Amino acid sequence: MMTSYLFRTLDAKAGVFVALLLAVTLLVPVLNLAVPEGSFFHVPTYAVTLMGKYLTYALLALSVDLVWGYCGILSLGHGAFFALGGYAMGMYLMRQIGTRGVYGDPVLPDFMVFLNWKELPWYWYGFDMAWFAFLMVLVVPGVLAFVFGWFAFRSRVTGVYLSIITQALTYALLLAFFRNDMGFGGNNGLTDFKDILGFNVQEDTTRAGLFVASGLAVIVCFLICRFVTRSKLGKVLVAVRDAESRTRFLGYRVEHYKLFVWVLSAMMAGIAGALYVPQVGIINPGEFAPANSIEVVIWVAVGGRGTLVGAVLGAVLVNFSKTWFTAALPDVWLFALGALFVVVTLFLPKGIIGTIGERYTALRDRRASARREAGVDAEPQPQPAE
Amino acid sequence: MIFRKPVAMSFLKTFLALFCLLTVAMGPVRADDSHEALRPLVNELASGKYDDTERQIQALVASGDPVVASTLQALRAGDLYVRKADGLVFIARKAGKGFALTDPLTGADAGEVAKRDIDKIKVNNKLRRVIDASLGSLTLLSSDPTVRLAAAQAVFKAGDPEVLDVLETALAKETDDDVRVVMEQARAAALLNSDRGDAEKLDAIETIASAGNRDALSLLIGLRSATQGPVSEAADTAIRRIEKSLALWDNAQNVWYGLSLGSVLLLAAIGLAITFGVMGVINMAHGEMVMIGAYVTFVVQEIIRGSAPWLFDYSLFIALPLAFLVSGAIGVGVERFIIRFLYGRPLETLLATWGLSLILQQAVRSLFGPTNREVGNPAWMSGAFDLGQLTITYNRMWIVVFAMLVFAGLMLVLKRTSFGLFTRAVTQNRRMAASMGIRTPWIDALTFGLGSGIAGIAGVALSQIDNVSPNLGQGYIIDSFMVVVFGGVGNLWGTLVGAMTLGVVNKFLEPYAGAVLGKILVLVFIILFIQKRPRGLFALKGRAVEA
Amino acid sequence: MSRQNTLLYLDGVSVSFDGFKALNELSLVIAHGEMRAIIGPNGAGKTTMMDVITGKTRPDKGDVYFDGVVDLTAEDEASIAELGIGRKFQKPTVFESHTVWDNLEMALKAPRGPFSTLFHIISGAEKKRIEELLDLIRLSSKRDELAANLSHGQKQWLEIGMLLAQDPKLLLVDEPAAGMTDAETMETAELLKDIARTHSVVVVEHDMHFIRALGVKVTCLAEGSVLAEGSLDHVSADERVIETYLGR
Amino acid sequence: MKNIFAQFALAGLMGSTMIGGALAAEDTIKVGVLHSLSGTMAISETTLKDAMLMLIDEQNKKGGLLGKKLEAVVVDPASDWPLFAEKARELIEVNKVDAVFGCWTSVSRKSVLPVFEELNSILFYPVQYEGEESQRNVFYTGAAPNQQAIPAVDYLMNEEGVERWVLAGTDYVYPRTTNKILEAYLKAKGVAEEDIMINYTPFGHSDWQTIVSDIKTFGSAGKKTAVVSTINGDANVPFYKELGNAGIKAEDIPVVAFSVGEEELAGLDTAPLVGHLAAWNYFQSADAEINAEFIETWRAFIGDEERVTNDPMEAHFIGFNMWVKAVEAAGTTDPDAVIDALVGVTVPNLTGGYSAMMPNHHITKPVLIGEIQEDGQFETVWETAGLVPGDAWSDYLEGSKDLISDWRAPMSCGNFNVKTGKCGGAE
Repeated sequence: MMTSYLFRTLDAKAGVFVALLLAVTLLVPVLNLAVPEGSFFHVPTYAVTLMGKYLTYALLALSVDLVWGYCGILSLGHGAFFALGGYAMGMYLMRQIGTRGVYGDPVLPDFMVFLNWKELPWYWYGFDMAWFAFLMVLVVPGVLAFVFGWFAFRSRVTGVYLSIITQALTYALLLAFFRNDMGFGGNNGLTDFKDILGFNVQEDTTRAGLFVASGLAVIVCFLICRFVTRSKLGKVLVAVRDAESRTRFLGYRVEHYKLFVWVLSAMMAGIAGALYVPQVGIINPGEFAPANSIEVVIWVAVGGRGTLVGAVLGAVLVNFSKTWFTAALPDVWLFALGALFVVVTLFLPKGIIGTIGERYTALRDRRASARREAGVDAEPQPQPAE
Repeated sequence: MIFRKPVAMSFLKTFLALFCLLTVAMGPVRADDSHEALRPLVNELASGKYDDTERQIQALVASGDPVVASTLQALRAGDLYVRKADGLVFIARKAGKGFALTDPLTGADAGEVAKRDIDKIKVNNKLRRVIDASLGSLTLLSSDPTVRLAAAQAVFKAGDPEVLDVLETALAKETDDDVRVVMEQARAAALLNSDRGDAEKLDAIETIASAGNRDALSLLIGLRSATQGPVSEAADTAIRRIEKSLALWDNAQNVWYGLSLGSVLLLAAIGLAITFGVMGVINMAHGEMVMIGAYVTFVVQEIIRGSAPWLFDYSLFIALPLAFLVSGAIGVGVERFIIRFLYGRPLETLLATWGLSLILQQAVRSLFGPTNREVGNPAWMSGAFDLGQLTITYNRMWIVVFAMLVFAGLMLVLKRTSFGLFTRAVTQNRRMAASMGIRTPWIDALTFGLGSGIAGIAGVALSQIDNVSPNLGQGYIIDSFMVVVFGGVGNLWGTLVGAMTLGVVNKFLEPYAGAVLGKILVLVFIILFIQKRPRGLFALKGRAVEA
Repeated sequence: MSRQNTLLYLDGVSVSFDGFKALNELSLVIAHGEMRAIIGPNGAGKTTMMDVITGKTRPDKGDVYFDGVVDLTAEDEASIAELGIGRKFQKPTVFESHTVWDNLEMALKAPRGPFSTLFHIISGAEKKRIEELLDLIRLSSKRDELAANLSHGQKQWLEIGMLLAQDPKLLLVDEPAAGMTDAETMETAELLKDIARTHSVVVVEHDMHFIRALGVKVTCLAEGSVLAEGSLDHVSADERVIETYLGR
Repeated sequence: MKNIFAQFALAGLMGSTMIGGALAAEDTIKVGVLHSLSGTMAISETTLKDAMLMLIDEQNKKGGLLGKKLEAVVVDPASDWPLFAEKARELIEVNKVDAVFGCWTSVSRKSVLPVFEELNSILFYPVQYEGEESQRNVFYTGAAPNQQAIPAVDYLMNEEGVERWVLAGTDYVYPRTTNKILEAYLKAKGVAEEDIMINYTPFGHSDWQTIVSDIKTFGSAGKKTAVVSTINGDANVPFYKELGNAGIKAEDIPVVAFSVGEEELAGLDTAPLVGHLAAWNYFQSADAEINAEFIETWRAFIGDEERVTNDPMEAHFIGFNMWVKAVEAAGTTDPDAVIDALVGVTVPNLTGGYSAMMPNHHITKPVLIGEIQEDGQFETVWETAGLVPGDAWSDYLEGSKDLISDWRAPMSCGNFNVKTGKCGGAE
């Protein structure tokens, strides 16, 4: 039983990918900590945090690919779940500051002190405990996703309508978190973190640790996604994506399937956010910005929708080029990035991985069709609609 | 805005004298050395702080010489300068490089000087008010009714009892009814601050209350706190009456605000209703098309400023077609080079157009710089008029009108012209349309161009109320999608109703919930509404839906 | 007749889209184990009737009962399918991006909940059943092909296979012979007859040869209600049927 | 295939870091410029980037610093706050810059603070801000609330006899704090609760109809009313347009703004706004030789005869010169030495006076109140008698009234509590 699960999850290709990820996850910290500064192989801390950030983005992309690539739910609001996970972590980190804030208040974060807040709002309770905060990282996005999904899927909101209300959702949250009355630090968000689980967030070792954590998180979630998508459930999801009503006539409760994968994906996004915050050192409402969510979709599209690996790749690639461009050609980098998106769409319609895969299957088909008996002509089929 | 500062009082008293002097000897102001007595007073204006200046003005006025009026006007307009060399004060007006000096008293030309040789005599808002009030009571008898009106309004604001006699004389003479009304108000205002009997004051309260506007309210509130006894009570009842009526007017105001916000949303969204609603392109570059329209307006105005300033009031009419063409052309280009490869893959259009929007933004940023550009309102678009108790600003009004015209025009094009017919044919059944000999590629290009063009002219309108900067489009893209989806994709009427609904809902929430919370509530409302009607306000029914 | 011992019972069902009456007081009864052919001109409401039975469309008025007791108008597509009503669409709709095998595996009668499918591992029995079906629909050789690459006829058959995989009490088959060669058509007719031995079937078809080949009771619909019912000969002799449908 | 990509990413990343290292080896002194060139803040920050480039240019013309040429390293944090931290780290770790000039929004500053602390570098922050901060590695050359807000209110109170106040701002920390301070200050001056109206709007708010009419209503209570605006740059244009059209004249309800400078005014037709006020520490119209020079160089550099200057530019001008002076004094660019050397440095400002860096890392400035003119310039109508020293911790906020900051040894503490006599906040 277990073995068959394992076999289902890990085929050769996935195996290679996981191995590679694992290698990077373990190698980079070593090169950062063990190898001396001067050496060619030394990886500066700067690069470690940077790649750590990429990995969290990769995880976010993975979660989007799961719902979009396999279930056809185009979420333009996944940034919301990411940010919520981030805030949960941020609140924990804030509470860890304790009396080291500029006002030295043992309970209240600085922004509450100088806005004359008298005591901690109820929803901040418990976040001084790691286990509770980490639980919230999953629960908060999960619950929001469940409530939102429950209504949306039951009333059969689909296509662009769904996409737009996910956007409305994140936009509403954006505005809400901007309000200082909300007690999340308004536009400044949560920042100036000191330590996490007792380790100083500015220590190289801590950064390395966070990097490893992110790497492992990506690997685990990747495997989970594989397990889900390769299962019979996965097949049903694809069926839903391609012909929703037909799936209903087969007796599958489409809304339940959507809800399941939607919540799962939201939780992954939450984890991504939680790992993101301590590495970049700030969480603020900007993360809710609809533009961010749209960008995530673009990472997935660039890498190759519905290929998991593609999502990871796309996220890393796009963000790497972003980093590169913003430093290399600060004045015109937007041209480069924009052009990248346009070019990818026009010339790699299935994304990088998707296109490669297509070439491969095309090759295989040509071999096969040689053997295939004559008289059967495969008529071209339209693209599955979103 | 009533000030009972002793200073103001006493020097207004002197205006009375001045006024009498005017009525006695209305002859031409004799430009001779009889004014020289004032010279030191005038020159004194150059020294001291604002309080001193106020005292100096008062002193000047006390002289009772009408010639000071022109000096004061100059002072208010900031045209009064002191010559550094000898500390003499002149009225200076820009002349070429330097300034042309004229003697404030004799009006004689005093030659030209360079900017650095003279210092401006500064005035602030308070001094301006002081001068206005005094000039007001001075010009109550002007032969020009508009001047009299302005004067009456100034006096109303000042509400100074000292000018009562002047007012009453003026009233007696007054022929123009509009002016008379205001003067009555002014008289009442002045009377309330005078030591006249309560009976008169009660009538005065009635007169003022009859105006029923904010100024009246403000004046009465001031009175209520200042006096006691029957007057205070009368004022109190009047206040409550006014407040009641104003409360009603506020609702009307909200509706108007809602409609005007709605039409802004409509303008922003209507282009998208075509590119996205009709053609199914998730057009993230829509906002940039709007922005480009706004920049076209900017360029047009720049050229006009430079070459033909007299055209300025028509700048928008010139900008409209140009904006349509420019944005439209870009739209056609985009369709030809990008979108057309992506039909049937709406998601990819999202990706490509997003990239495109980044490029367009950066392009504009490199071309025009990242800062806001100035787009002026033509005269007919500035200012406001009162409709009952609601103030309607011209630019908002014209934008509402404009939005309606655009909508109507678009409807006409789509429903009445063969192009519209083709468009609908193509978007409904591409293959069939093609087989009927419609050149679908061109229809696609033109339709997209139309949508973009509409976005462009929306930009012209938005340039009148919002920033013209590379970020302009970003501010509207989300709202636009909300409107289109809320209204029901592919249905222009839906877009219209959707925009207006959201606008009005927003504006009714804002006073209670505040701007931020209001917007949030609107978004939540949209989310819930879509649950109720998964295909928007005006959804298509029947088998077509599933197809 | 009372609906107690019927399999499918429609009484006075009406549906209208934007004023157009797709079904008009339609009444139809299918007995257990019966096979029924439905004919009628385009727009007669054949497909709409299927939509109503399978819960895709809610009737404006009228009763729709399954097994004499279950009120179908209160159920949604999924639960109706669970009850044991399978449907094959006019335009073959198989899951293009799945293989023939996966299409059948998904259709196979089994728990339909997300978690049961998540941890589901295909059993020997299920494999066997799928093999049988593959033989039955003559697609054994194409088990690993993507459904997208099948020919039109093959898709029709795959869909029928999926229908059988569900092992429903009642099969609704919409124009199974459409776009088939005469040979295929006859084979399909045979296939359906086999199926009819163990299931109740409702077939909608235009092809008279096909109907004749089935040789079962025929109902002719027109403008949303029953025009005539009985043996093919009896129906095709009916004046109005000839008038509105067969033509002279 | 995918592995190749991953490796490429990795290699590229290292590559970039390597290049950084290589550059650092060259014999120049590197100055980081950390201003958004894209995104929502580009509108304000791009100008500052150019200003910095100009200043560095000028310095090099004078022969550079310590015999070395200065080299500007420009990056684009793209108005993305986490990106600010990342880019700051890149500048310091990879490009090895000796000082960074940058940030505009509070959040961007907050985001980079830990980085400068950890890597012990120097940041010059040129924008007026909410105060409540004093960090060893940061030098605040913009105005603290007591260098802008409070004098402005004083002016309105004393010179214009304002009795009723609308505090309108964008909902973020700077307006929130400033308004808190002003509220406390006004009440201390005996202004009644009901005579203060506080209103917050979202970023980039563009529909001001309701709020403007609310202001009108509030203003019609028989008392002289004024609006104190902490509305964030971008939202000002539609606000003033609405104000102008609604016919609210400066004589009736003056608006004094803290975030509206020459740059913002360049974006709109100022005719209806004449007489409305702004409080800054510098106006382009400032009548001083050095200012004339500055404007001339600026316009020559940017190649636009119409281009305006504004207060944050002056802040950078002051900050940069202070840094240069300090480096020369210290004879090295070593952060610790420079940080110590900076305190007490005095350089000319553009209003004809001198500004000094104080122990709390804020500077002394004159405060000017200006009236908007038709030509989009300000005319100074009032200014403080002397220089006002920037106050890191407001005396009007409970949390901070007991705090002081002094980075000189032996105290060297940013939040010393005079009550408890301990460094490190209230408790």
